[in-house]
Amino acid sequence: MTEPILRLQDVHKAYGALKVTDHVNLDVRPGEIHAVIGPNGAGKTTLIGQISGALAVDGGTITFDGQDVTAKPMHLRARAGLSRSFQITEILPEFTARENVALALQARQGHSFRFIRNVARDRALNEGAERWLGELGLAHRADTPAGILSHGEKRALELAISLATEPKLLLLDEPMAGTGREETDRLVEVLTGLKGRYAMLLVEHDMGAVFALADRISVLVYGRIIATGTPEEIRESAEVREAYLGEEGAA
Amino acid sequence: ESLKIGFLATLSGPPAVLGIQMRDGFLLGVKEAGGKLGGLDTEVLVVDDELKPDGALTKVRGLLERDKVDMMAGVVFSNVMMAVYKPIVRSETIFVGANAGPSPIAGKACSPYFFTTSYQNDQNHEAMGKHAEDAGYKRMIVMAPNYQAGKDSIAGFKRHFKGEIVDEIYTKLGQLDFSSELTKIAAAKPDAVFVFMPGGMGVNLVKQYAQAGLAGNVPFLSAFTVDETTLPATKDTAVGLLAGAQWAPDLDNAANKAFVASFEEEYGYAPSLYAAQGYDAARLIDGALKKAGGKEDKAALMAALKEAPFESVRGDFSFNTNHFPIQDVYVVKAVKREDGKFVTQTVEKVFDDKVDAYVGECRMN
Amino acid sequence: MTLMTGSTSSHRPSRTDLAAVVVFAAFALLPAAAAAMGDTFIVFFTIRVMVFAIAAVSLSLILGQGAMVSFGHAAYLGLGAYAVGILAEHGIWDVTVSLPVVLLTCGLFAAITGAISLKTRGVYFIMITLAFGQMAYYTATSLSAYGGDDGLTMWGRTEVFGFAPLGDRTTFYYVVLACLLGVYLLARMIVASRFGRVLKGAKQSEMRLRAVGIDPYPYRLAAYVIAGMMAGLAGALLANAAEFVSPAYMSWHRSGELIVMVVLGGLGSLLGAIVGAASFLVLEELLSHITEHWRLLFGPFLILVVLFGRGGITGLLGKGGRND
Amino acid sequence: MSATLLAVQTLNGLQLGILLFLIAAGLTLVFGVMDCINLAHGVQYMLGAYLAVAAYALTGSFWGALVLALIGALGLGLLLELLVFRHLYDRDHLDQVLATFGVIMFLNEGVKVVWGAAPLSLPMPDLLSGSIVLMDGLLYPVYRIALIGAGLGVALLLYVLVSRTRAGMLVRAGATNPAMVGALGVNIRRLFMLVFGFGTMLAGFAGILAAPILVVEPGMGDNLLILAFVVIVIGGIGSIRGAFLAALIVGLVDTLGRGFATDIAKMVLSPSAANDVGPAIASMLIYVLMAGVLFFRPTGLFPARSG
Amino acid sequence: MSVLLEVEGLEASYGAARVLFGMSFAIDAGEVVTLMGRNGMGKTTTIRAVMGMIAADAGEVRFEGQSLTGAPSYRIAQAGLGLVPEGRQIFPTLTVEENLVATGANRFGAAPCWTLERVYGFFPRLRERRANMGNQLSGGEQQMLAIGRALMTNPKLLILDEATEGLAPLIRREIWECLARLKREGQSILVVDKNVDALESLADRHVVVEKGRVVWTGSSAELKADASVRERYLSV
Ligand SMILES: Nc1ncnc2c1ncn2[C@@H]1O[C@H](COP(=O)(O)OP(=O)(O)OP(=O)(O)O)[C@@H](O)[C@H]1O
Ligand SMILES: Nc1ncnc2c1ncn2[C@@H]1O[C@H](COP(=O)(O)OP(=O)(O)OP(=O)(O)O)[C@@H](O)[C@H]1O
Ligand SMILES: [Mg+2]
Ligand SMILES: [Mg+2]
Repeated sequence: MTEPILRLQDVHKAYGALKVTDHVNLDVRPGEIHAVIGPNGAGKTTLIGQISGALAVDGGTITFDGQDVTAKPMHLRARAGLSRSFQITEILPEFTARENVALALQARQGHSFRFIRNVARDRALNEGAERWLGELGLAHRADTPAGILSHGEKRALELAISLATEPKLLLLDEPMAGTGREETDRLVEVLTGLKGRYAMLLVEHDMGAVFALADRISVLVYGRIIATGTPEEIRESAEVREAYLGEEGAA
Repeated sequence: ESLKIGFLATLSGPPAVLGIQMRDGFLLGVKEAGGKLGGLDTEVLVVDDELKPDGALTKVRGLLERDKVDMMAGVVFSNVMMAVYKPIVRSETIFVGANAGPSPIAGKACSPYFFTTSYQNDQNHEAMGKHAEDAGYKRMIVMAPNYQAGKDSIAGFKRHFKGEIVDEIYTKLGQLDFSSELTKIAAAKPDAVFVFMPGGMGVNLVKQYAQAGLAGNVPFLSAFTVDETTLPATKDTAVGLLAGAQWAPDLDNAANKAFVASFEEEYGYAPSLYAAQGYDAARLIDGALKKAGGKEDKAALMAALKEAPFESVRGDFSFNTNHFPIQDVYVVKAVKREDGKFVTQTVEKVFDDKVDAYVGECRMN
Repeated sequence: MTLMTGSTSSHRPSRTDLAAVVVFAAFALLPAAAAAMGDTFIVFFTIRVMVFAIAAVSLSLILGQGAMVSFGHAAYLGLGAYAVGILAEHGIWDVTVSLPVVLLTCGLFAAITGAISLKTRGVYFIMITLAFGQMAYYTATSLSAYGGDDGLTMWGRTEVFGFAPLGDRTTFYYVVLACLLGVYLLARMIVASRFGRVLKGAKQSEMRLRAVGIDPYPYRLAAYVIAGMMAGLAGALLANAAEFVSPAYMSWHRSGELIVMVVLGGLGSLLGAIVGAASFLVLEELLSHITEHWRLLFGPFLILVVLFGRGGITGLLGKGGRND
Repeated sequence: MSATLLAVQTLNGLQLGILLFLIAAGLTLVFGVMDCINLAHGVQYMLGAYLAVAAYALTGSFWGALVLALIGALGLGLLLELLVFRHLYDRDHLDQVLATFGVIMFLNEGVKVVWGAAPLSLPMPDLLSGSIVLMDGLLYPVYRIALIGAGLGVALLLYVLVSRTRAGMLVRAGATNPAMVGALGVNIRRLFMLVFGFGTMLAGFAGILAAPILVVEPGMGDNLLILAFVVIVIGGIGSIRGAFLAALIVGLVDTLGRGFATDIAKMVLSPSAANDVGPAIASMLIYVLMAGVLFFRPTGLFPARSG
Repeated sequence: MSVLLEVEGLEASYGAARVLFGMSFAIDAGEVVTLMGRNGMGKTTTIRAVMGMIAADAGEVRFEGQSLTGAPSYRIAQAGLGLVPEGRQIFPTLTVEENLVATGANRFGAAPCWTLERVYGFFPRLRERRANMGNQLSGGEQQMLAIGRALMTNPKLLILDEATEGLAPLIRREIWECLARLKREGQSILVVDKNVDALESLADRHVVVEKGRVVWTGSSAELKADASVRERYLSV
């Protein structure tokens, strides 16, 4: 078996009496799409926050790419190859869609203490950005300020930014939420295309997408992982059905 | 022939009242000369320095270069004075000060172009020091805002007071609440206090001094704290408090009686020493121009100015070699006049023909 | 909000470029025009305008681009001025000493106070920079050796290898203009660079920047230090123009005025800062000639600019061009 | 430093703190809760005092002046809101800075035109002009006790209003998302107008109450405005409780600093150096305090608003 | 059946960019209607214009026969429209409970009226988090709160813009069930949601939007039958 790219051991965090993540153990293997599903408020976003470094853990260790990153600040984890998208859209509203993605590309290239060249005329950045926008169907919106995109378009841009950092592991927090049917299909297609290239941790309530994409699924309920397994195993699990899926899994 | 005078005064912010008094006094002097100082049609360009030294400097340059004024006058605050001093005297423009009298200008940096009808900054503080010494106070607390003029004032006070200074309190500039300081005073039980708290600070202090019950118990000596600019606000609470001043409305001479009467008639409020100084400045210019026979011969005019050819509202007035006044200094007291207005009144003369402490450093004669 | 100078990818001179050329050409030609009209004062006055324009551009760099609203920016004006003034008091006049000292002092002060202040955001940042500004102010007022509150008169101007070129007003004028141009171009370059993009991005969402691997803090700090040094230069020039140094340069009122200049000119536009500084000072000068109570006019003017001109004066002028 | 002295100074500090809270109270509402940077708060405070002086001249009674001036301040607040502020709520903070800076200029000058530049005063009401002995040789005016009472009352009123009433909730909600509050059926404009008017009235109230112990002069609110912001920021923007505690702390630190900084400096420095350093430190103490608090707690002591 | 909401020739734009080009549709009392269409076609903009949150350039909005065109949005809400906005927009500085009660009202004396208790009963998760600040909620919890908040105004017409975004399947189903129940109680509802399948069984009529215009209207049965509409405008 290959070394997992990400391994969580005993990760936990509480807000007062509320245990948001309760001794979570989880791993993501290279190239795998590992979905985390669970009811609202189960702690999925919190978990992503902890992995990405936006939130501190109360305890436990997070190992990424062979390194213990538990204490590393978010931007260093990102530079090491951990990229996340946000459930509640986090884009730069005054920048155009192109500039949003170009900034991610710039970040990936390393330090930005460069005062001399005009970044708006940086062909490599602009073209790279346009390529990612194209992949997500936003090519025609490249010059539009991100703040005035429609909700669905913002969601797509959010994903484009994350992808542009070309991470080793992509943390996706509900990428399909708010996108229409067509766009969801496109996203599934894009992610399928990226499968194998990046490992992904996918949090999503759209079961169609989850079952289409995931290699393995973990189910988080009240901060605890109650099950991990292949999509089939999860679909069969009565416990999961009761806690989360309801009818939909069976469908 | 006409005369153009640039008059710089602080007319905005809380201390505006000082500048307004000074300006009103000056304009009254011009008006009484029929709008013609020394027989010349006089135009006074009043400019607000906003108490910003660098801004004042720009405005002075404008007066000198664009408006081509013949003379400059006014200036309330020392820091503004210091900022505009150099360009004025460098351009060899005659300046007749009507309030600020910082020590460098009286001493090392004195200039033949600079005259002032007010005082050297220390004078009134020195008078209170002398008064305290004469009154036999042994232990005193002195208090001033923590800025240069405050420190100068305490230095001036100490020049003639030889007793013990129990505590030197420097407060914040613009302080509102003095309970901490008053508590200290009450605890130390000095024979008297000396304070320098110009403007609104003085009003706050005087009111709170009375409210803390100190007014009757610990004698209150002051300078630039209790005068006609603050009395309208402190009213009864200030009555009986002492201050050092080179002028008071009740000084017994003809020029002064006429000045006070016509000032109150003209503006409807009681003049303070700032107004008196402004008025004297106009009168000085008037007298000197007459004596020199016009403004053309600058040397003659300067010589004439030096002789102070005018009736000062202070009576006895002459210039020292540094062009600062030699004058009498008094202890004055706040009183309520019959007409209900609050004014200061002379109590005793502390210095006769007082000479400032820095004249020795001035290499002019 | 305008979408930032320099973010267009076209190579044609933009409206901003044209406007900048007009503004600087006007500055360059002014002494000649003044000489023709026989008005020497306007040259002196414009020196002051340009000095404040430098300070305003430096503030605009951090405020407009990075949303770092420094309410203590006048401290650098004062620091630069005091560095020059105190050196002069000790007989050191040469620019080869004083300029590095000015830049170093301001840079250092900015680095230390910035490192602390940048832990906060928004109004908290405004207030913590105010706090440091006030500390500098009170320190200056208690410097009895250098005149304290009364200030410090300089009996000369900064020299270059023993020559005193600044003594000539026209030369001084062009030196200040060159400084303004230099600061403006530098600031523009910074804004348009990769560094500038990070700065502007951090203003919109720090979380987003961290998530792509950029920690905004060092960028912010660097910008803050650069701006502090630029303002220090303005302070050094101010000291030379006034030949006088005073704690009043550092008062919070002055910091407030700098903010007003930048906002009045138009947030996010460096040229706007120059326009803002100029309009503020010129209006003040003109209105105060009309009436002693000129603030009764100036106050409502500011309100009207806000109510009707989104994006300050440059916003008003450039309506339709860049603002939608 | 005797124990009594320390105790009295502590009391002085707390009392100054309450006065500061009183002055900051209106601003906590308009800036802290409604999130509108209102630099005009200081001039609103000033106008309260001036209106009271004018009303006193009319009625000859402190209480009459109080009532009339409060009504005047409310009217002024509503007028200002109508003309200026209502156009500013959804604007950038810096636009608010610029516009309210204009309001300051106008009103400071206006006051000078109407009432002149000389300082004025408002007599203390007879009812409250007595005093009690605090320490040998030092009296404590009853009026100051009344001020403490008024400060506590305003604190309680504000606290209840903001965190316990529906209007308070709506104002807090409207500060972050007025459009949404409107879309849920609340006339947020009218509510903001009333709250702003009330805030102005509170500022005026502080001005009126301060008038008998402090000077009434043009520009009297300018420095206090900064102090009010210091208090709010230390307390944590939007938190009434925070503002109250911060006011007490600021008052205490300032008073004790003034009371003891020079004496403490004298222990390590020569008297003349101590006289240089002590007062300078005392002057900047509250700024050092603010910088220190924000360094360790970047959103103040009791952060109420996040994001 | 009486007409509840009528939208006629509605046009609206953001700055210079026109987004709505004459939207027209109507909702009868007691009806459940959907707005469908791809991302960026103007569904949300239509709702904003109806609610008075952006000014319409042209067109009419009538509610119960009364014109609401140009009225401020609080008036429109008071007339009986309750909005669950896109992107939740809960109040971050209010607690969960405050979010619910701050704008709560029962203006028309609705019989089984929505109270705090009833909302909590419906979303037990909210009861657990009642003292938390709005911005401390998870995405899904925020969504529940937004729905609860709109219900607490006891509207005549409930408008849901992507109200099930980010909700877990179970909850989502419960919400559909709840809407069905509300419908049975006579509640009129306008829904925007990407879950076309669920909507087909719930809604009476569908309005398909493309580029700011209504391009198709019809019943669920018609929609089911018309594969070309589903394909062209909804990519289903
Ligand atoms: N604030 C705004 N400023 C400018 N344009 C905007 C703004 N909001 C939306 N738009 C534009 O208006 C168009 C319609 O947007 P709208 O939000 O109404 O679409 P939608 O149908 O609700 O899409 P979605 O399914 O993605 O929510 C889009 O092209 C969008 O970019
Ligand atoms: N700062 C906080 N303080 C208190 N509780 C919090 C805070 N942040 C989150 N929570 C709580 O932690 C729980 C987990 O939240 P989280 O956002 O991780 O859920 P989630 O699994 O992503 O849910 P969803 O599917 O709805 O997005 C929620 O119940 C939330 O209310
Ligand atoms: Mg989540
Ligand atoms: Mg939408």
